[in-house]
Amino acid sequence: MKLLIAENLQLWRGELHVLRGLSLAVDVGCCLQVTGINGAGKSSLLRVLAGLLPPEEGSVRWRDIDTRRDPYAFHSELAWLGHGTALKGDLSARENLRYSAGLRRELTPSMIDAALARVGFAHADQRLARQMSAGQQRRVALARVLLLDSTLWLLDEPTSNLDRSGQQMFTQLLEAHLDEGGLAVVATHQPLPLAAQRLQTLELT
Amino acid sequence: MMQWLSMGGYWMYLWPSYLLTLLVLVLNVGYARRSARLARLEALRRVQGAAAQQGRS
Amino acid sequence: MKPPATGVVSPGKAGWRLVQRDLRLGLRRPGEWLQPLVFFLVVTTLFPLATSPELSRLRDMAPGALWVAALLSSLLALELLFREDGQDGTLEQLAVSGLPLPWLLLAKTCVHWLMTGLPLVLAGPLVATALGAPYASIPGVFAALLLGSGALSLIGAVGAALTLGLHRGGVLLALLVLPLAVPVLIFGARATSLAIAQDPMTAPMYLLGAIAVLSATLAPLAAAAAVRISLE
Amino acid sequence: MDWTWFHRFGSPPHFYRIAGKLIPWFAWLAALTGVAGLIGGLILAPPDYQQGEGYRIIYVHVPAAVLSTMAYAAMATAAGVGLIWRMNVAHAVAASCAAIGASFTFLALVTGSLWGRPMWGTYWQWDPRLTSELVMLFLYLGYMGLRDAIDDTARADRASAVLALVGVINLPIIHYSVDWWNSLHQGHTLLKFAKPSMPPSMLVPLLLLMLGFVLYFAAIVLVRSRGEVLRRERNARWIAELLGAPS
Repeated sequence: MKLLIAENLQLWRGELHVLRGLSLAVDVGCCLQVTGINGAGKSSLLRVLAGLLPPEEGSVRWRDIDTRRDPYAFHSELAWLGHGTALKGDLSARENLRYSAGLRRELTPSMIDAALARVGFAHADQRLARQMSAGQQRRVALARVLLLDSTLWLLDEPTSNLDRSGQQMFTQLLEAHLDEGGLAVVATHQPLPLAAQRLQTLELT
Repeated sequence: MMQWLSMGGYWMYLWPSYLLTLLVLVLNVGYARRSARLARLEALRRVQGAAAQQGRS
Repeated sequence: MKPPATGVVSPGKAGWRLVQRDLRLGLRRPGEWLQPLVFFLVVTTLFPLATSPELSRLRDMAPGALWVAALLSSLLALELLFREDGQDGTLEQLAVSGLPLPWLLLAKTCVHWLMTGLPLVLAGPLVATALGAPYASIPGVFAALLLGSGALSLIGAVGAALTLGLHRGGVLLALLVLPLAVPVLIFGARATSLAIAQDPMTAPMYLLGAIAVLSATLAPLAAAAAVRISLE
Repeated sequence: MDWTWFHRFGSPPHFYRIAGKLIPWFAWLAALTGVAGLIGGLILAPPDYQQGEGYRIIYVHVPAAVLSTMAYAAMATAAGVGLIWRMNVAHAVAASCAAIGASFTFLALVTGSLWGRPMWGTYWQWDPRLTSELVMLFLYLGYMGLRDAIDDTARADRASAVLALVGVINLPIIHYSVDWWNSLHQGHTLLKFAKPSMPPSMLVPLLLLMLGFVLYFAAIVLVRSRGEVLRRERNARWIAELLGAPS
């Protein structure tokens, strides 16, 4: 079942025609990997799908409803991770998760600890976010994606700043998400070692 | 005529107002036409650029 | 297919959590939100220095000095409202959270007012007495600043959202917000001068209250639209 | 109700064509009414029994002041239409209004103070109308400043549209508050610009000039909007046909 469908997306950034009539459809349990050179419009496409950037033409449909007609229903099933990690430097990892994912779901401390453990972040770590390395911040941001327990993941360069073990960890998280029947659109250059039937690719030029 | 021009002694307030009004009216016309012309040139360049690009590919 | 997420939080509760988060962040960085207060005190100190130390003359100027200083100080504080959240991606997360964005921004603006507006409201009456206002005028000055500073924060939120991420944001923000703040300034200063003169101040207070209510209903909607546009 | 005219007007090629046809009509009508109004105001109308010949400044001041408010209202309406229906043509119109409105606000301010010099004995008086006009000039400058600060046209259109709408809600409040403020502090008698009991020989030229200014505004806005529409147009085919470029 195709839950996420985009049709005939047209987008200009300034004088640049970034998306030229792009269409895509993502199946349940599938991951769409978006690749392309820098400036090909990977981020723009993800922002259009998330509803952050209105396309000039075309539509994005979630469960066969235009996302612009009912953005709240769509967004309540969406976990978004953009370039910014949206972590507050003056809060610890757990506080950050409690006040970001916790805006949308009731979280218990054990749920937060479990998510931090899954992204390989020592849960005894009490450091503030600004004292963490960029890779550790990414891990905490991924923990937020897990905690939101959303059907659709839209991730823009989720593995930037992650070391090799971090990239393996991300693949495992993604597989588990797809196993549960989730969907994902991921913009990344890193090859995703997923089974062929659950990996679609889209190369932007 | 001179009597009309002097406007009962108010000429030094009246005529500058009318002059300035004329200036604003004329300048607005000038700027509007200029900006429309520039936009046309810009559009022309863009159209030709797109045509050239299509010709190459 | 994946079952829907459990334990969904209501918008009201989400707003409350956002308030808690911003309060906690503010308390960890007191320097940031104390600066507008210090600015307010410095500016109001400059007025006697620039004119005369005679209390009778200062008393006439006190409402104007108080409100112009409060307006400038709240303008200065607006930089803190959305800038960091815009840069680190927090606003993006709020915009796609499936929660009503105007409501979340109203929550953020309320915290912003608590941290930067409320100190002015508390310090304002003291400054007024230093400028020659009688002690009996303290409640009146306090009430006028209470309503006025709330309205200023709300109106300012729209300007801050519009200039989010712009290079020349600071000066532009002043140019956008100050003309819109004219009614608040007029009614606020009038209420204050009536309070200082010990006259009934109902008329300007009603008008100030009307502006505050109107801003509280419309400003979050405009700010949410502006934030979405700024995130594009 | 049939809304096709609305959607057709929203299509850039149609707008471009229709505007091109309307401009000469507006321009000539503006010139006609303007000249007629000037003759009536400067020659035929009798001097005022109180202000003598000096009152004749109202024939430029009042139309300029009316236009300054009207241009803001037009800008905000166009901006609202553009924001709600995502119509680029409306954004183009809104973008064209600002500079023209600002110039007429400035004109109203200067002619107002030139008129004030003989009447009040000073160029600047904190008269409620002049003060409101001044605040409005700041609103225009803020709008233009915001537009200028944003590089991307589409984003500039939408952001400035929000500002225009916020401004248009605020405008009556600002007017009211300034009037209120002035009535508290007014020691001297105020001279009213346009008396309600004007004789027709004075009033008709004023109305003619107001009409002329509005028609002039319409013509200029359309000239500018045609350019702005081209700037916003992505689909190059009709531009290519229009401009006769090889495509």
